[in-house]
Amino acid sequence: MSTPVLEARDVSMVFGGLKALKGVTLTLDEGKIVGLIGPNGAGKTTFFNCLTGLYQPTTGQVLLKGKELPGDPAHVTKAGVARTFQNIRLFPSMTVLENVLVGRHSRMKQGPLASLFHGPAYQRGERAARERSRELLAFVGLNNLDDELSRNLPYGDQRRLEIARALATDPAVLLLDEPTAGMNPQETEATQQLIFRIRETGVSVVVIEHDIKFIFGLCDSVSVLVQGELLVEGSPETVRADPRVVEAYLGKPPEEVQHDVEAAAASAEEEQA
Amino acid sequence: MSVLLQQLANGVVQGALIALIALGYTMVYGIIQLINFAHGEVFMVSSYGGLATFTLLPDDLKKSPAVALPLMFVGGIVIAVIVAVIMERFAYRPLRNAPRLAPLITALGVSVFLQEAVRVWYPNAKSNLPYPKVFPEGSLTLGTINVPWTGVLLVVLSVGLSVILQTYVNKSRMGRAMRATAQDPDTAKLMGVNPDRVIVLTFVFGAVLAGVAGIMFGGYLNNINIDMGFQNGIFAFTAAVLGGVGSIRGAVIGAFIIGLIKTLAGQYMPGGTQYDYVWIFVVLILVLVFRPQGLFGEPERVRA
Amino acid sequence: MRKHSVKSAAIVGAALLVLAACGSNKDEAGGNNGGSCDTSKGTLTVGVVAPLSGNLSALGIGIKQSAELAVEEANKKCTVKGYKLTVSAQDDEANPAKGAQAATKLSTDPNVVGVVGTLNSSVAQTVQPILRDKKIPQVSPANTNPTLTRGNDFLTAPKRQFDNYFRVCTTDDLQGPYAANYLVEKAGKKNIAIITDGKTYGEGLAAELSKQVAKKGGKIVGSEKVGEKDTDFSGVISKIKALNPEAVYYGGEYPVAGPLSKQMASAGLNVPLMGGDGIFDPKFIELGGKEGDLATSVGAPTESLATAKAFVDAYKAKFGKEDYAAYGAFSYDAANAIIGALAATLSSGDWSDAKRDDMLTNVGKYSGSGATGEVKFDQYGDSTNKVLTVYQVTSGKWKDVQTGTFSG
Amino acid sequence: MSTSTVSTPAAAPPVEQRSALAPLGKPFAAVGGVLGIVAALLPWVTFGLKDGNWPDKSTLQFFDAPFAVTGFRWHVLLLGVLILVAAFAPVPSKGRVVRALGWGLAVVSFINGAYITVKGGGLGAITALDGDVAFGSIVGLVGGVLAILAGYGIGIELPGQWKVKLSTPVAYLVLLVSFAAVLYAVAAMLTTGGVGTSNPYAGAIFLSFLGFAGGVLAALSGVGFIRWLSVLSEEHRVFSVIVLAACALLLPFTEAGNEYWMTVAANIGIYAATAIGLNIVVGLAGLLDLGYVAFMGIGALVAANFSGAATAHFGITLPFPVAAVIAGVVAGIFGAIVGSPTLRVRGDYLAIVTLAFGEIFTRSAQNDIGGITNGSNAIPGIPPLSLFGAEFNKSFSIGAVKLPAGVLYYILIVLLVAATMAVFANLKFSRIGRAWIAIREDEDAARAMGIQTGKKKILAFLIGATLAGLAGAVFAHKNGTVSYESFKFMESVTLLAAVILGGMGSIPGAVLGAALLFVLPEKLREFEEYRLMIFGLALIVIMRFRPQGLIPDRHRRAELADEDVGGVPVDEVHEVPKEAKA
Repeated sequence: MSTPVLEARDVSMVFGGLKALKGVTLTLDEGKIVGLIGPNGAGKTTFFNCLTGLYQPTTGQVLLKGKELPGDPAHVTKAGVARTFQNIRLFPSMTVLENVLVGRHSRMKQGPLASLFHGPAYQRGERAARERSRELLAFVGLNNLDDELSRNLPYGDQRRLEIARALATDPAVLLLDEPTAGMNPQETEATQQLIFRIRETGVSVVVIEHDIKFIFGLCDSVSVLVQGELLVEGSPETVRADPRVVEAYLGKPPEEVQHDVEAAAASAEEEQA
Repeated sequence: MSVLLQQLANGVVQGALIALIALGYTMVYGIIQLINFAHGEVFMVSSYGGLATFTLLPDDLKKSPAVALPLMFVGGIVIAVIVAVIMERFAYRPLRNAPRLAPLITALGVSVFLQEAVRVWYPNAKSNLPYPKVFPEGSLTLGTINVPWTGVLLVVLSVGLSVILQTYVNKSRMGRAMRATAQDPDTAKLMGVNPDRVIVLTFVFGAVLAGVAGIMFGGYLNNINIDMGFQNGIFAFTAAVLGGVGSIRGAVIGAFIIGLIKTLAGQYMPGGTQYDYVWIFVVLILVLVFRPQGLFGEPERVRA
Repeated sequence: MRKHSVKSAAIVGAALLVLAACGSNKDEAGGNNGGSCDTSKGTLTVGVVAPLSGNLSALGIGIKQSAELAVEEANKKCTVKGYKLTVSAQDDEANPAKGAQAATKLSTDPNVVGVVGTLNSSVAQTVQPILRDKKIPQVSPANTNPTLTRGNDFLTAPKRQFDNYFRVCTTDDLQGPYAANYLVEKAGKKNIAIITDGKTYGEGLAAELSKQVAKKGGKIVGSEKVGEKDTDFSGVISKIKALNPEAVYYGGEYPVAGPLSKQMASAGLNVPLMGGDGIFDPKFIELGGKEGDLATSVGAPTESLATAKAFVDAYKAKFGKEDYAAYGAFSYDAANAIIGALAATLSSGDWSDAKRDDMLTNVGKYSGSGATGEVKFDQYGDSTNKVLTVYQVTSGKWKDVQTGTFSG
Repeated sequence: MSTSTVSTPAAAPPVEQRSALAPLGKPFAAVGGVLGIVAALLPWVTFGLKDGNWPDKSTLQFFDAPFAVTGFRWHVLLLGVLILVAAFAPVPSKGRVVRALGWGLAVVSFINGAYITVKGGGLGAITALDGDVAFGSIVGLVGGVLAILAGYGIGIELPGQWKVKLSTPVAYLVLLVSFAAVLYAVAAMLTTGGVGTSNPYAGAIFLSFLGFAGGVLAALSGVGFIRWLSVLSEEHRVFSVIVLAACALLLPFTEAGNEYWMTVAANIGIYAATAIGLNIVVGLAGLLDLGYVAFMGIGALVAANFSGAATAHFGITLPFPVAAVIAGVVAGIFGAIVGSPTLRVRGDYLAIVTLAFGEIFTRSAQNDIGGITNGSNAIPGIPPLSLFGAEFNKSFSIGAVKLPAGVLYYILIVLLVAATMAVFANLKFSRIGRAWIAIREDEDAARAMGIQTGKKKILAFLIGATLAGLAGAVFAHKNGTVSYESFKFMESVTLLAAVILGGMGSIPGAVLGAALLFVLPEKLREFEEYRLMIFGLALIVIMRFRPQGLIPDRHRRAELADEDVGGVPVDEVHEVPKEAKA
């Protein structure tokens, strides 16, 4: 068996007296899509923050292709893990193209002096970055909006732009935090197709989502997080059938659970500090 | 030893004055994240307000401190509150949704304007003005330590008022509304809190405390000038940051720390009084580097 | 309609500002107001560069108004035949760069015959070369830094710095040592503590004083500094008190000195505070200067000088208040030196740029009796008036206790 | 600008003021315009003033030659005519234009009227006195107010949008003419009221001119011309920059080319260059710096110590370029040191660290730390720069044209400002600049994009401080003395105000901001002790009506189209600050 592209071993996170994560382990194999579900406050976003270096796990380690990740978001990104945010965090007064160019930051070489003098090498690098950024924008379906301010985009486009920006870092692993939150069924469907296409380019994906139907239709494997603990891990079918999962979701069958979750989604912000 | 004790006493009195002003900074910052640079001028204006009140009193009342002094407090505080409310209403409120630095520049503009307005329009305010002698004379002497009674009163008022303020903010309904608005104005609004009222009230509280400080400043130091707001305002702001902006306890303790550093560094550190300010700011920088949220501030959690 | 109300408030506010700004400048209708003098040849201007806004404006406005008084009197007396004189006062905000702009503005006006100013020695440093290039005489009422006239080695190797620069006030190297002599020899205070405000004036004075104190066998027990905008001096006082000084010398001006003296007394440090001409002002006593405090000032006591009394009376009559501040009398003398030199210059022909050399020479040769005593300049541009008086606060008033010249 | 085509649902609709005034719009405009014209031809003062006639013979004596209209009366006449034209010709955004012109008319009338009242000693001066009548100012004011109301009656729409595309030569011509007009306007603004001390009414004339210029500019902006021009100049950026630089270098040849304005302009330039450096820190990276002038002070001190001045600490005299580079490097190192707490300290807390640093600097310089500042005596006598034997502070001739003293400094400083602008622009549109803006917008997201935020923030401080150090080196030689008093907190505040007033992150904004903050006080010297108060009030009013700055950055300008800040339409700023300055 080959080394998994991303591996979290026994990750725990304690805030003051609160144990947000208790020894969570997750494995992502190359070219797979893994889903992470769980009720509100289960620690999903905290787990993402630990994976991306925004938080330092209290114990445990995170490995990318067998190598431990550095404890700093910038270096994690450079190593090849990119993410989106639960509540979209674009750079609102930058243009669409500039947002993606910022994503290219860690793959560009120009230092302060080159930036100062705009020499030929600089120009080449800048042109290449722009080309790549436009490709990615086209890839996620945002054509001809280069000079629009990102804050002016409709909601769904902002989500897609955030994905393009993350892809611009040339990641091996892409972490998506609720990519379909607030989307209508058509948009959700389009997002699902987009994630499949991303996988086709060789990027492995971890998705947090409340929409259980979406997760089960998308993922190769699903992990369920409840109160900071990994409850179940396995194929969508196994997870769906697991009685503990149903129980964790208030003892209701999945369809009703999903309904509840959506109702709660409006106020589902307490997970972020 | 006696020098040390005397310097400690001096530092506490200086800190008490700064604390009264620092509370205004910290509360306003806590609620609308504005460094209200003009708050020091509110303190200055109140001092002149108190003096004006005294000047306008009939001669026989001037001679009885028991009447004149309370009236001066009332006059000074009323002027301070009026200035603060006008400032909030016409200078800051229209900028609530403006880019972050715009209200800061407004605050600096208000500060310059108030200072100059008093200088130009208050009679003879171009140089220091003596303060009326309606305060208790003499000093408290404990062994070798000597503190003027006005200094003692300043410390008592400062500590007493900050305890009252702390209790009010923690216990009362309006205090809860204040804390709610400070944490999340939008949610507080949904819960029926009127943020405008809360913010005005915050400015009013700050102005009342600055008003008390303004009158006591005149009484303790016997003279006032238009620069007093600026210098003490900078110290007060520093105190608020040192203690952790938004924290009432922090502002008061920060103020006392600053008062003590100033007197003790002037006494004992190399360079003496030449560099006493420098030490204040060095301590401030060190505190912020090792405890970025200030001594009593809430640590900032990364949002994601 | 909210914004309309805001706008109208802005307009009304602005209107009030404008009216207030000029309210005191009421002129009745009428044509040329040159009085009975012949002013057919036009108007010449005496420039003033001083801080007119900000926290030093009390001193600056005193300088400006005293110069205006001198000019008005000259116009009345037809001192300069054929010309009307006016004052153009420029604000330097006590800032060297702003001072340079103010000086440039004056220097580009061909009718400016001389400049009274500046208050701050640091501002003088930028103003001097600008006026020199245009050969405009500058007479300072307040710069006490000896380097301005005699260069960096003013004691050992004096060298004139600017041939257009004069001053009517005394310099630190006279006033400081004179005070030292008084303290050590006359008053018998051997242990002296120094407090300064860190600015050019106070620092220079204190430095010269301490040299002389050592020479005379006294001792500087401590040297402390208060911030320019400090108000509570308890820390400094406690520190000094522990050193048991017999007197405190303060290098600085009365707005700090008065409260400082008062706070010394209430902290139980009952020794006299002494200062230079910067604290010789009735306001010092009003702000807390206590009985027994001392100050030096230039010239003989005012009471013995008819010209000084005349200045005070005339000032009060013109401006209604006695706010000429510490340097008003000096400014009055400085303006008169320029006016006198101008009159001498124009006795041989009309004003033109060619007259500027004569003007400089004539200021150098000027001699008159002013509000501060004799006004005359030595080869460096310093005042020859080396008479100094020590004053003491006695029954709530400054009273002269010793008059003389510094002689080492 | 395409922003109006896409907007979020939350965007506020344009403010419509279809009130009871609607049917009165055109009649009011007509009456207002006519009153403006009449006002120009009426006498304004009932008698001659003591200081000489009010500018341009506004007294009854004027009726010897009533049609020789000059000065502010010419402005009033022009505004009246323009109001009539705007009201009845097909003009885009008619209401806006009429309103702007109305404000201009009202302000000019008000300022002149108020001054005459005050200088003349009462309302009799502008009404009737001793059988003479002079209602010019009141008629003008009424006309102006009517035109403003007419503007609201016609309706305030978004400014006009011009779609005209020009061929390159024509565009060049338009830009050339426009920038030449800007040069003319700047020179006119500097010289209105005369130079020197001769004109007792200079302040009033200047304010009146500002009112006129503001009204016309606001009208042009309402028509859409300004926006069209700015798009045009962005398309031809290189050409615009060259023409602008040429215009700046031509200023000495205009009326404003005298020693005084060269000195002022040089000082503005020094502060503008410093402000651009500060703009990197504040405008791009979003880090508030309240002690920035200290870096300029450090640069000035370094240059002074190597200048050969008598009190210089080091016995070495270095040629200016070398000293300037050292000054920049030293200031940059200090910048990096001051910036280093950013690794741990965030937001406003950093502001106080910088404030603390500024205070430490002034206090240390005052106490002659290390013997390098000469304490309170300052370092005087720094020799002026010279190049090929031409001393920079002397006048200078090219052939037969004699240029005023200080012109070489002016040219040096124009080049310095141009260089800092280039540095700023190149950085802004680069990988580094994008990283800074990303940090400003959302620091956590920036880190998640692989940006090492700490390093980048320190870099911002370093570069900003280096630019300030360079400017400080020029400052030292230009002023001839370096005193701690030139680098106090108030200076930092003024610089910050220049950046924010001009528009954060915007290059022309920083220059305009610095120019305003230094030209206004110079022009308002008449007000002497009221200057600082007016300065404070101006800051409040400008922030109230234009919180994003006068020339916002492209991005921020777009933000504005969506946000109705404080419920006030964006364009009103053009007129409003003017009254406040009165």
